[in-house]
Amino acid sequence: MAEMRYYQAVTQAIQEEMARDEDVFIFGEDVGLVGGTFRATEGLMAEFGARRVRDTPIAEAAIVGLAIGSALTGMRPIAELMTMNFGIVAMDQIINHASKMRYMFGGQINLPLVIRAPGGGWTQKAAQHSHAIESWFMNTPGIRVVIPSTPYDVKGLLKTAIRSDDPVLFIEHEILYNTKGEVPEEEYLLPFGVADIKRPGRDVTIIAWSKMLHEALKAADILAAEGIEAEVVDPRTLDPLDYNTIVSSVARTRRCVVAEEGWRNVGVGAELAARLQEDLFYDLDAPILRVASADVPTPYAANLEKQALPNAQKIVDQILKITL
Amino acid sequence: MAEMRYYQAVTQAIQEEMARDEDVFIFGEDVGLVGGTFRATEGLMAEFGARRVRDTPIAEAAIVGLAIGSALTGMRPIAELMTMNFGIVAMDQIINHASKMRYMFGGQINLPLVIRAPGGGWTQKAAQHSHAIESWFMNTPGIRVVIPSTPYDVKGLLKTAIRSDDPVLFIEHEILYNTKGEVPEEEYLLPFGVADIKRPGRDVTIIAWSKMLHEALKAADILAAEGIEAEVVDPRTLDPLDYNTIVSSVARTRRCVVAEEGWRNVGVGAELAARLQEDLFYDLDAPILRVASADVPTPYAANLEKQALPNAQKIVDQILKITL
Amino acid sequence: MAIPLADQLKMYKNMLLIRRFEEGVAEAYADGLIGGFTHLYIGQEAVAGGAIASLNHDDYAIGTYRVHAHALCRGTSPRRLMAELYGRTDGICKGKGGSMHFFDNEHYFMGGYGIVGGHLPIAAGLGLGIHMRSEDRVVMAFLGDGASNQGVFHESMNFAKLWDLPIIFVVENNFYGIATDVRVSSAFNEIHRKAQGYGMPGHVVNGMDVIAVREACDEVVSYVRQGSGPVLLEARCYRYQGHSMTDPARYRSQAEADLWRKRDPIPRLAKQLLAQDVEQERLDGFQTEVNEIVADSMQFAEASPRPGPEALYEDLYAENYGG
Amino acid sequence: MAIPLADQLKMYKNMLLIRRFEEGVAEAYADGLIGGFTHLYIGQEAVAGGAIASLNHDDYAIGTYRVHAHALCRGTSPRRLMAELYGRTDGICKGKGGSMHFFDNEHYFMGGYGIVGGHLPIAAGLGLGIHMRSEDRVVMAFLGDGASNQGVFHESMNFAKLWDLPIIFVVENNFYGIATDVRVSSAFNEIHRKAQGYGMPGHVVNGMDVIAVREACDEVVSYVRQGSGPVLLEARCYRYQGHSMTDPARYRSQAEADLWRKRDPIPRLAKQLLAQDVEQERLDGFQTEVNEIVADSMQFAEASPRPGPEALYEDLYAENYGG
Ligand SMILES: Cc1ncc(C[n+]2csc(CCOP(=O)(O)OP(=O)(O)O)c2C)c(N)n1
Ligand SMILES: Cc1ncc(C[n+]2csc(CCOP(=O)(O)OP(=O)(O)O)c2C)c(N)n1
Ligand SMILES: [Mg+2]
Ligand SMILES: [Mg+2]
Repeated sequence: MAEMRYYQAVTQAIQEEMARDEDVFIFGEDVGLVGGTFRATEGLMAEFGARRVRDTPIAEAAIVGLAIGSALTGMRPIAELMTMNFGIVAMDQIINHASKMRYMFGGQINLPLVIRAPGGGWTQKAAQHSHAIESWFMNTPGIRVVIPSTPYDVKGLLKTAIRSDDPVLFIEHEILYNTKGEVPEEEYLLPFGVADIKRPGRDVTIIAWSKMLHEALKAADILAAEGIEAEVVDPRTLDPLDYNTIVSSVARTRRCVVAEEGWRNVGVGAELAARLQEDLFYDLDAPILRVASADVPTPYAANLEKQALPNAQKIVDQILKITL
Repeated sequence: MAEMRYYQAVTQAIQEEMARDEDVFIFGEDVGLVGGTFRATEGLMAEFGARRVRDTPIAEAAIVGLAIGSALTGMRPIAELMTMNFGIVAMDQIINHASKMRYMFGGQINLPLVIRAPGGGWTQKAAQHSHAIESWFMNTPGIRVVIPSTPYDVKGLLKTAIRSDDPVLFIEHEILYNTKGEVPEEEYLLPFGVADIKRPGRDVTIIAWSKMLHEALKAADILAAEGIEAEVVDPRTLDPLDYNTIVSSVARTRRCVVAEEGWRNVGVGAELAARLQEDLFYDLDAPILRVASADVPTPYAANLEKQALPNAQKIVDQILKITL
Repeated sequence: MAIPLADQLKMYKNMLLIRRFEEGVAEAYADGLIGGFTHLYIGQEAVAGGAIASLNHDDYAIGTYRVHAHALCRGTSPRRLMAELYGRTDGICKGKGGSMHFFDNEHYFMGGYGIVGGHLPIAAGLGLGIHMRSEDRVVMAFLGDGASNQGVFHESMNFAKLWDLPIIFVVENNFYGIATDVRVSSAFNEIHRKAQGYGMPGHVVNGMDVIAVREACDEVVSYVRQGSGPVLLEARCYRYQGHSMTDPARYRSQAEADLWRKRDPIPRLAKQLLAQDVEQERLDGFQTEVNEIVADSMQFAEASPRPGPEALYEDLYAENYGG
Repeated sequence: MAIPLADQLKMYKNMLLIRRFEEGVAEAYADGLIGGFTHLYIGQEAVAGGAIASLNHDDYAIGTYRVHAHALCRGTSPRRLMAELYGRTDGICKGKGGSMHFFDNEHYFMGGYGIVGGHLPIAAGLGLGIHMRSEDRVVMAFLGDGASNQGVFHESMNFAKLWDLPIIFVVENNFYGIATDVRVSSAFNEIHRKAQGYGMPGHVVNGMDVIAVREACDEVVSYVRQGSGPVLLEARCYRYQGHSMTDPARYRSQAEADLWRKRDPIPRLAKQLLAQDVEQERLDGFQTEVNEIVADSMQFAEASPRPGPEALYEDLYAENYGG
């Protein structure tokens, strides 16, 4: 095992796949010369050249379209959106094109493309630069949604994404890029649709991903000190969703809190709560609760931002409501 | 009372407001010369001239941006998106601009703009022309989401929308434009945030809006024949949401089905189910069930489309599961 | 360089086929056998008919929601296209796409798309793919006059020229985007000159003259194939019918429509062929042939089964997972 | 037409204020008093300094995320801007916007926006509003070289020219979009010539010379105010710092940076002022004055209270409902 940072896991996954398969290439704003705003593509242009690592104009809709078109020719493009906020400019290409084409063309083609984008707010980037909108893409059939929380998951899932014959939206997190974790020296891939129980526990299930997974783990530590053993489940991929692992965990603990960074109203937590109450109607000891961002655009001021965003303590507070 | 069609209620509301307030004006693709693809703006250019009723190029992002900018100058623009499908091209203007500006600029301005767009699929328009994506806008704070089901509601709510000082996304429905209903001769406005119980009943609550409201009413008829009295609640506005009326209804009936045209996964129904199970955990006799579109892009073939979309019978089937 | 007679005859037959095919479509639509949005190409036959004839078999073509003609010219089976319109399993997209979403992998027809302008960055991506693979291919992307005002058109033009991708943007300027006159939608309605903002060559051609279109396309295709970068070609033409099956097109004057019908590309080429000593019977024979093809395709479509319920969840993903 | 000396002095002071204000910002950022994304304008002062001086009080200006200078030139209180950066209640946006989202209704500064190009259709809308109200106003919209590749730029240019809206698009061409050289991002990097695709006039000016910018803007503003339609003006300039506070700007050579620093607009104007018999002490006095303004604004900002928890849900809607 080697310890590495989340952003390095991104780079390594891409590097290995580019070395392995010359159809893999990458493009996006500032991915080349300077190795990406978050350093996630550092060294790739030096290794693979400006032909396979391309800096682009600022034109996100076209960036996604280029990925689709080149995937149609048999290439395996990785398109980077500098952040998910700018992905909103490219919604039509993602929703109306990438995710619908295979189906509406009767399965004639595969679209082996990956769209990478860091989501998430924090550190006062304010309203237009703080989005956790994975719920919209989960709502949309036809595109895989991968949202890893650790360097280990990043590397294994990104390699799978690159080899996948379907469009994948790979959502990284700005705040996690510098976090560290163990990553095996030898090659490995992680499957889509397999949730990871990041911490086992018997009293309550916390479902969380990306940055919130870490808040959930902190919450579990705090709760453990109070004698409450929380199980923390990281779905890792929202489409496909490993609902089996989730529902089995909640069937055991009989209590569940979903913690997400997006807005609460019609978030991913709503979907999980809706499914769980349906399937475990007679088995739950308490309603499914949700921890999420306040339903306002993210404010700039540090104290307001903190108030708006979810965190470990807010998870603890909710759990105490249903376990005491 | 006069009987009129849904599209005529749109026209009348706009006509009255344009006559009343000269700051109100309208623009969009083909809204002028030919009176709109769905006839909803018929006669307006003849009455108000090409200055206040403007045909535009096909450029939805700019159309929404024009609405924002002109609202900043004190005008009260109505921007028509020919259909909601094309609104996806304008997502950035809607989400990152219209809905965030008042907040991020510290309340210095109002944005009195209305974006009108028909949503919905049906009649074989296939994957790229069949969207019911109100859930994304409900997820996003800062924009009102109005989604009427009858000519009466259209007229009263659209007038309120035009007079509102906040951005309003006014979602009409392609299939409802030709439906008829009673509309008072005298002027009236309907408030936002007030759900309408379209049919009272004691056994189960159906929550439905837009086209699905009519399916829900049909379902209630079918169920009545079986001795089941369904209450049909039409929220009419999803933001603000009149959750009180919804939760009171379900508290009485102790059973609820949400019927929506959008995809099931992370739809509006998920949010309602999540809230209701939380608030009525000890009062429900059955889980909240959802009827929605199959999680696939809408297929063209008539029989597949029918299979994919929700309808009255599918609502009945779900209700029978929880009432028998 | 003169176009060989054999090619002219082929284009003639293609134009007849397009027209007869769409007349058949209009009938079937009126009979309720075809649904959804269906946009006819009648009147514009010389554009697809001439332009696609300049392509090699493995060049890519891509278009809008008005693409019956383009798929036919690429060589897609009329049977499978008609079955698509009828929403049947033998449809080219198994009945899932319909009129707006023809797609034929085998003939490198990369699809019809319903979002105005949405296919243009995909076209650029096809060009990028060719470029990455150092292939000797080009992309021909069709769009309307109205589409040239969408932002993605601009982004795609910029990418194409910036990376000198092998793309021919063919603007089918039929002077209307639904009911909106091009002068009401484009600040600059000399559409070919929109190329100037990118330092890209832009040309204009008479889109009612299939030979002119073919000659212009032979030239730009060979220019693009040489690696000289993309080109914008504006073809001025006219659709005789409304925008889609439900549009009576009242926004256009009879005089205007009559004027354009006088320029009909089919009799125009017929006259030229006769002048080249092709016999009238030969031309009539083509008409009979295409009538039969279309009748056959309609029978085929009607006989083809509707997709079964299991089809609903098929074709969404290449890779499926449990759960 | 020569720029009156009083105006020249005003512009000189404005440029000093911008620079000193941003030096203060950089310090406060280093001290952790300012957070988020903060983009400095140092080096480009002549553009906002010259261009905004051509506007009337009630003309609109609108910009990107790099708008400290533009708000200052419009006349917004440095105290309220600094308080905004500190995230305090006295901030111009009550601390909700931060560096990227300055907005000042009173001075018709219609905001800073964080989505590249996203403000351009809003600028067109401001022009449309003026047009609808038949007002004697213009809109000045600032954008970067990088933004000129976004689709909405194209859509906005088309609308502006199509309806002849009173808009001046000022492209601040600092040759980079973050780390990307304009030659790597724009097929056509003579940005002012992008106006050609719309039949719109396009001009270029030396953005390191505030007098040149002012003269060019006086001219285009009066052209636009007359109702002659929109204009694109490219101002070539250079940002001395990295793209944002966290960018060391290693992608630019020292030689290049040195070259541009030699063209610094502030000493350039100082020299011209001295040649017009303005005394050095007067110029030094300005420096002292702006130093004091900035010191005062930082004290003010630090003393201003943080927003209370009730602020979180305020300002979202003009009209609130129960439920
Ligand atoms: C983004 C988007 N906006 C609007 C529409 C509705 N629409 C369909 S075709 C069309 C007109 C397009 O005109 P043009 O590009 O000239 O093509 P033509 O139909 O004339 O072939 C419009 C507005 C759409 N399909 N997509
Ligand atoms: C739509 C969008 N894409 C990407 C970004 C990230 N980004 C912020 S500034 C910038 C560069 C913009 O360059 P330019 O327009 O030249 O303005 P400058 O920063 O040089 O003033 C980029 C890519 C963004 N904010 N919005
Ligand atoms: Mg057209
Ligand atoms: Mg720049």
